Amino acid sequence: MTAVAGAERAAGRGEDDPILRFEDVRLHFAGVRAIDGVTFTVGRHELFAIIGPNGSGKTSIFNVLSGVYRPQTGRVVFDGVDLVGRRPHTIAALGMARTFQNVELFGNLTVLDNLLLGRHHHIGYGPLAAIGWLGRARRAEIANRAAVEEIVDFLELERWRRMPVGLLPYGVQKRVELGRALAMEPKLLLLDEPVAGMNLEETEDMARFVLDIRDELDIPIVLVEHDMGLVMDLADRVLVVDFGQVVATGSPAEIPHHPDVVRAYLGGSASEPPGRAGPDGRGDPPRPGDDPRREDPR
Amino acid sequence: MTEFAESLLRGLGTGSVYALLALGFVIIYKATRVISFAQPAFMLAGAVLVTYLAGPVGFWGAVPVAAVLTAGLALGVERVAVRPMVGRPAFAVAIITLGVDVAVRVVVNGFIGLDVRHVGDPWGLRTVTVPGTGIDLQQRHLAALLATTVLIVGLFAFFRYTRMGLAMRAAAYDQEAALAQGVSVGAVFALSWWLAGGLAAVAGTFAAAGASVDAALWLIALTALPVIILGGLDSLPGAVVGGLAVGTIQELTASYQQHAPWLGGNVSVISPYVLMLLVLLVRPYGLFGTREVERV
Amino acid sequence: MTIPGRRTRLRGRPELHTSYASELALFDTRAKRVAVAGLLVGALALPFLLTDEVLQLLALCCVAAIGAIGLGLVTGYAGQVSLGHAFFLAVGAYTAAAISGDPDGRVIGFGVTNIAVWLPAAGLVAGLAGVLVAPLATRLRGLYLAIVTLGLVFIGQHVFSEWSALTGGAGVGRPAATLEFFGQPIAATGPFGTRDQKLYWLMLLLLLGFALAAANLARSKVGRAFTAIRDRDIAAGVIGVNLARYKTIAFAVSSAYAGCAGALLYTVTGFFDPGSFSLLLSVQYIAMVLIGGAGTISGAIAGAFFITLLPRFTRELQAWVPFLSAQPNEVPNVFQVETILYGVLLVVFLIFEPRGLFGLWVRVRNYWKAWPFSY
Amino acid sequence: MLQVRNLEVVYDDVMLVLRGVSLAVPPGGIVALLGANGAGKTTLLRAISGLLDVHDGAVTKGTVTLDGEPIHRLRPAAVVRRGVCQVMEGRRIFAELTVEENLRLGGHTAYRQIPARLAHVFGLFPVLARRRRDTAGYLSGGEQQMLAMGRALMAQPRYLLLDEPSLGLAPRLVDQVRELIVAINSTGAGVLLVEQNATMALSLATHGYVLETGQVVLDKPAEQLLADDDIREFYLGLGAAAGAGRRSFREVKHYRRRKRWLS
Amino acid sequence: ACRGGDTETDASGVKTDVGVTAEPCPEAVDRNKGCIYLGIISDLTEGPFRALAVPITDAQKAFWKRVNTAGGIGDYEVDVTRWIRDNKYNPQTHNQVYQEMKPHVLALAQTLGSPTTAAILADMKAGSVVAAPAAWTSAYAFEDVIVESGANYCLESMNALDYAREAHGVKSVLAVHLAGDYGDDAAAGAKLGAQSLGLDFNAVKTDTGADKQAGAIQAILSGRPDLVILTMGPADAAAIVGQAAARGFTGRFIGTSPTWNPALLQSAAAPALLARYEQTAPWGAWGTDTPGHQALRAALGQITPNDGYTAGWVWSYPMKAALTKAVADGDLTRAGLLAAVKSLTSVDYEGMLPAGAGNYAAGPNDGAVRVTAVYRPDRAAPTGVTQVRPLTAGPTAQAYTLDRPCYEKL
Ligand SMILES: Nc1ncnc2c1ncn2[C@@H]1O[C@H](COP(=O)(O)OP(=O)(O)OP(=O)(O)O)[C@@H](O)[C@H]1O
Ligand SMILES: Nc1ncnc2c1ncn2[C@@H]1O[C@H](COP(=O)(O)OP(=O)(O)OP(=O)(O)O)[C@@H](O)[C@H]1O
Ligand SMILES: CC(C)C[C@H](N)C(=O)O
Ligand SMILES: [Mg+2]
Ligand SMILES: [Mg+2]
Repeated sequence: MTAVAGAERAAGRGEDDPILRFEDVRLHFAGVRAIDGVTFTVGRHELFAIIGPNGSGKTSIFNVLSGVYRPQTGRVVFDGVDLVGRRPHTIAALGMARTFQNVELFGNLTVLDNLLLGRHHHIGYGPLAAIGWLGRARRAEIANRAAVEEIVDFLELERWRRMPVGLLPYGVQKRVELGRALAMEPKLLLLDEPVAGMNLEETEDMARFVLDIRDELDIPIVLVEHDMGLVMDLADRVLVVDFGQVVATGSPAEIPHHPDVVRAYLGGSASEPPGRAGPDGRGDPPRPGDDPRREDPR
Repeated sequence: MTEFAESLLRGLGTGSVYALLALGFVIIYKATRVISFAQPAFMLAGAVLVTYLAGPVGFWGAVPVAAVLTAGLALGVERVAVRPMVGRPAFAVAIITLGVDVAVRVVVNGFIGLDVRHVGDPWGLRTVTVPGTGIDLQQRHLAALLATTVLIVGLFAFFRYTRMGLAMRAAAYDQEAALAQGVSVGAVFALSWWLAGGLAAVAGTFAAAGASVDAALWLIALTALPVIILGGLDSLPGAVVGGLAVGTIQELTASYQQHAPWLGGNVSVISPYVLMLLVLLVRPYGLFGTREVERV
Repeated sequence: MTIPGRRTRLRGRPELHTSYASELALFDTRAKRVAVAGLLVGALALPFLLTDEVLQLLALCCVAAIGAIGLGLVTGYAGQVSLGHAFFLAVGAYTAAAISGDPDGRVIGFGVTNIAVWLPAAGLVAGLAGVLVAPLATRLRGLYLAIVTLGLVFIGQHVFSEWSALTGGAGVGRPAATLEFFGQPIAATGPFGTRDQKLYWLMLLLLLGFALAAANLARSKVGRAFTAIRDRDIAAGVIGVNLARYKTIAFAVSSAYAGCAGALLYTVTGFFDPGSFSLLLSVQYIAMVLIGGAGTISGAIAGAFFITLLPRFTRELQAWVPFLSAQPNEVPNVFQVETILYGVLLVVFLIFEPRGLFGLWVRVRNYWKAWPFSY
Repeated sequence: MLQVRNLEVVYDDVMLVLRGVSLAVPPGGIVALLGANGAGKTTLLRAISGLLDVHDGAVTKGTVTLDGEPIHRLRPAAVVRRGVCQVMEGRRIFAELTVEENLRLGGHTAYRQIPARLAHVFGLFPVLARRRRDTAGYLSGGEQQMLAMGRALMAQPRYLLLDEPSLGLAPRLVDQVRELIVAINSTGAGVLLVEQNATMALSLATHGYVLETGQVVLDKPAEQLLADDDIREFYLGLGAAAGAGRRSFREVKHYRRRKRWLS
Repeated sequence: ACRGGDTETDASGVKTDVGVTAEPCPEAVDRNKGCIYLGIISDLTEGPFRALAVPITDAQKAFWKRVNTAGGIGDYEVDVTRWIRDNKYNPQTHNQVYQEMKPHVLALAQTLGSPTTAAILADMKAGSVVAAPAAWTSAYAFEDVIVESGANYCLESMNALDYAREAHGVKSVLAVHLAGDYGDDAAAGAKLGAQSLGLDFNAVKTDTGADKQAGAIQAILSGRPDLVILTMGPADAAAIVGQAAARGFTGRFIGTSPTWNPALLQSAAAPALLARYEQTAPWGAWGTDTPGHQALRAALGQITPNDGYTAGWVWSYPMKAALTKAVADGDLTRAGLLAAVKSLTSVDYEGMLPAGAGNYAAGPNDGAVRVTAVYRPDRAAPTGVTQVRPLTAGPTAQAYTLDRPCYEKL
């Protein structure tokens, strides 16, 4: 972790030269306003979280960012380039990588091949070279194979290298997907619910990897997650959306107290003052900062 | 003008046969996501059965009996060759139906024997004149149109007023989830094949009415392929509209192709495919097909 | 790692690689190399053991395999189901036949009989045709694409039977391309073997070349992109795969393979008519890919051999099954059974081994790997 | 009473996944089933609702009985008709059908009640009412989860099997799901709740089971489970000592050692 | 290894190579005789001419059985049952099965279809394999290895035109035909005939399949010719005649062989067929009274009559003559058989074709048979047709010089 990056993160707010500028974007489907004028920026060293109720447009924001959806209005400036109207693969080439809410791996391929696919546009040879498998193609494959191995190492995937990802446990699949995104050597990483459906153990592993990515690789991250414990522990800044609109932006310390956030997202019971409620703390009102999964039973 | 009107009516007549055929394809597709290439064989089988039955029980008795028997044959095929493939890639199943088609047709050809056979329909090639217009219309086309209308109304009512329509679509999309809702997926599959078999038999009969049954009759069923794509693979109304459109375009091209001799003889044979291509360029899921949900 | 003179150390550790290069090699284990070499030697020696007629059939198998590999690339790897393969085979066949045809004959011919000219040309023209079709693939999905490509076959058949200046017309046909290499007839009976022996060798070598190229393609960046498109196309786009480009490449390569196969296919029999390029032909190629095991090169080859040899095999049945009549006027007769069997084998095969011949092979291999602890 | 006795399940004739699991859901009770990924929870639910076939799985030993009647050999439709409904893992809604069609399909076995149940479900989930004509596949993840729950309710189950219903839901909705389970339960339906969110599950349940590699390793009333040290550490993320709070994810510096009850 | 073809000489001094054995035939009448194997490649299951091909094959088996019973050919009997293969009317399949049987047969007793036979012609010529075709393309007159019988499609159409002008006074003619050496040949004959008779001529190509005749029907209706010459399968012909009549066409039809099938009289088109259809044929139908026809009927016994039988029977005579000659010449090798064919100046058709037919030595033009009979549908007749005019060579056909295959002139 560099000192500078740390300092900036500590400041927590946006910067003059953000990596991403999302400006007044609107995305409507027949009758549904998935994104309805959302604006935010993400700093170059930031871990930026987006939270919001189900259907509030978080995944849609990611889909706009990665070019899957094309917004009706608004600008999306990524590292100085306007993304609107670009197709997914060109955006990927600009250095935008993401994971998906429902694992979108290539199930029949091995972990290695999935990761290599992440390096698709770092491998520069054409079909003719591929047919011959000589010179450039061979060298490129070998070099990228080595690059992928670093990711395998980083995410502790050694055991599963050669297994078709479809056969792997869910938690590992999520990790492979993260690896695939990392293999793209992104300038910005988008994570859509990276710990949904994971058990505690896997969640903790994932949290560790996310922190490592930021600290060791210094890649800015946009994180969408419903696990409030994770979001509040990791994020530098949190954006709350509801019905496609921004409800609030702020630090993890402020957000849980924002009345609109409580109303729209955290739920009525979460409005009371925070407190680390344990199972034995029956009757102790839960704190909004807590993972609601772990809050008090009634 | 008369010529145009007559072509149009002929087109609707043959088109309604295509529609019947296409309905069979669509029903199976709706329930199983498979294009059954065995439909041509069932159509041929149905027509051949009618040729045998028309003698003893008369044409009107033969058609329903042949439809039920063919439906039974389809049911059997479904049990033996398709059911074990539940949950396998649709295209593998499609190839299986191709194998079935080949095998069934050989057996049916055996029953056709060496001579062409006749369904013994009461219409032959007689025509009626639309009063006051001088437009001639073949009785068999009228009959096909009527029969198709009746069957289609029946089918739509069936799907509208029973749970089966929905169950079929659900089973096609996700068999396990459908099972979990209490849908008997096996019954849904069986029903779809049963219906498709019966429809094929009726279609075969009308395809052969006024003409004859020989081993090549099955080729007519292939025209149902552009029809279903044109209408949208999973749409019953699409099958009907597509069938009529294809029948009409075929007859119209046949009537007017002489003005474009450079297209070669018999362009009407490929006109359905050309029409299909043109429609798909504008609507990738046909006229009424359900868009595949793509979401990440 | 390797100690000189003690190379045998690695024998028992087939998964152990000392460099990425060796790991990425096509035949990465010694067992594979030995097996492939053995197979190759065996295949090359076959002409000394078999009759000309069988060799001719095997030559056809080799060519069919080239076509099947091509379809395997677009359908098995890239997941774009194409029923239009017959059309591309036709484009290749006619390109080659026209280039090498007799300029004074009944049909178009340019008299360039060198295979080094007409074979690449056939591939190129068919490949271009594939490129023209590819935009459809980016718009259409699944069976829609399948049926539309089927339309291509019908339209193609119409054009080919009408364009009799090129094709000779339906029911007439034209001679196929001439097998000649820089003035040397390749397949003619001579001191070094009969026409069929040479034909077989030629086709075998060509198959090897095409198979190797396809295998390379499949394990490369391009092959991975194909599989990605097949499995999840949106995700593939998001990680940087240009869908349109790779679908186009898939169709181009596949069609080029088909074109070359088409060009060669009819040189074996010497003659072909436009009626050949029917739905049935497309279906046979799809069947090859599926029966062999979609998504593998060796599967496509096995499938091609299987489907091509099947009719020959079912014709032999007559000697084995006594109650079958060999006379066409009796029922059931071998001719009916020949056709039924074709259908039934397709069905049975796909029901019991949906992964195809390749799956069968995997089973056998696993059985022996586990031996003697197999279940 | 829904009872599982000594159940053994094998996939593909070779993979033994459940090895003698016994468990009971009393009428009107809520029973939580916890366990790591791959422990066999989903498999157990499949065995109960008759869906093993689809996955080449089979019950090789033991029984599942509903009020004494064995049901593990029944077809899924028969199981549903007897009032046992499953909400499958991963929602499994029919993406190409509309919201309402999905719900109607849930009422497949009780189609006479469809209008009434539909109104009931729309009452519980107003979002679904608003989007009843929309294609279900375009709903957001959470909306889809609601739809899946609503669909199961359409059959008016006596026993509801829920496979990770809180997956991917926003905190407020997790609350809602919890309330919903309570509501369903209060109408007399027994609930078997499979959850990764152990806190939520145990807060509702009267009884809990912990499944590890195909065997029940803990089987206690919910309060006792909440007090169990291992449960606290591995399922709730709390310090082992009673009263200790939740650890911050930032503090988890070393990847956890994997502890198993049986190994 | 076994790529045979070594010449041997048998006890009586006859040279043999491929397809002739000293062992008796599998179904030998006299087990002391050797066996000549002839191949049959026919359209037995799926192809468009199956209804004709099966009777043709049957008749050929009966024909050769009769030959064997009568003492065979020299010291040999002839087997046509061991090597029967289905070509599905597909040239590639045809070629494949031909390759399969080539090492085992001396010659082909039948190679059915024009496009299919074209696919093996070069190979046959290279290997001196003689064949009796089951088709009547005019090109066969130019091929030594092919022993064809009867008037070709081209001459048959000319005769049809001569007849129609005489009998019905037609002034315009439209040829509706399948593509290829078969359909084109007939259409070319019609065209050449029309030219020399000064009739209006048009041609339209069509495809196999009753549902694919819409274009042809439209052409008939808009052209309104006096005569339509049909060259296609029976079901297609019925569709055209029936529907054109139903839509008000009043001209006449003549189908060239093998367009007829007796079952058409049960079809919806029957009234139209009875009223305005006639059929030409290169030889007398099943019920004709010649020694050959009598032998045919006796040999086949109780079967549903069909002129496929007649054709298969007639087509076998030249092969018998050639084999007999080759044995007489002491050379039953492939080359010997071809030499025998080339020197054959007449074939005894037992009256089924006029005397002088089967002169393969005379060259294409002089050797050509030019007679055609005309029939009309008749429910009472055994094969559904009664003769209107016996075998006659019309003036046009007689005057025509066969200098190259007719279809090249279309
Ligand atoms: N392709 C589409 N067509 C129609 N509506 C869509 C489409 N994609 C998304 N929507 C709608 O847009 C809204 C926002 O969806 P989105 O997936 O972005 O929500 P989300 O915030 O990610 O929710 P969750 O937390 O449940 O994943 C939803 O109402 C959804 O139904
Ligand atoms: N169809 C199948 N064929 C073979 N093995 C299977 C199949 N389905 C599941 N398994 C295996 O059975 C074991 C139990 O799986 P199951 O899905 O029941 O676990 P689970 O406890 O529900 O896990 P999760 O929390 O991930 O949902 C796993 O090891 C899994 O790999
Ligand atoms: C006798 C017929 C089957 C021959 C066919 N008309 C042909 O020339 O191909
Ligand atoms: Mg989302
Ligand atoms: Mg589970």
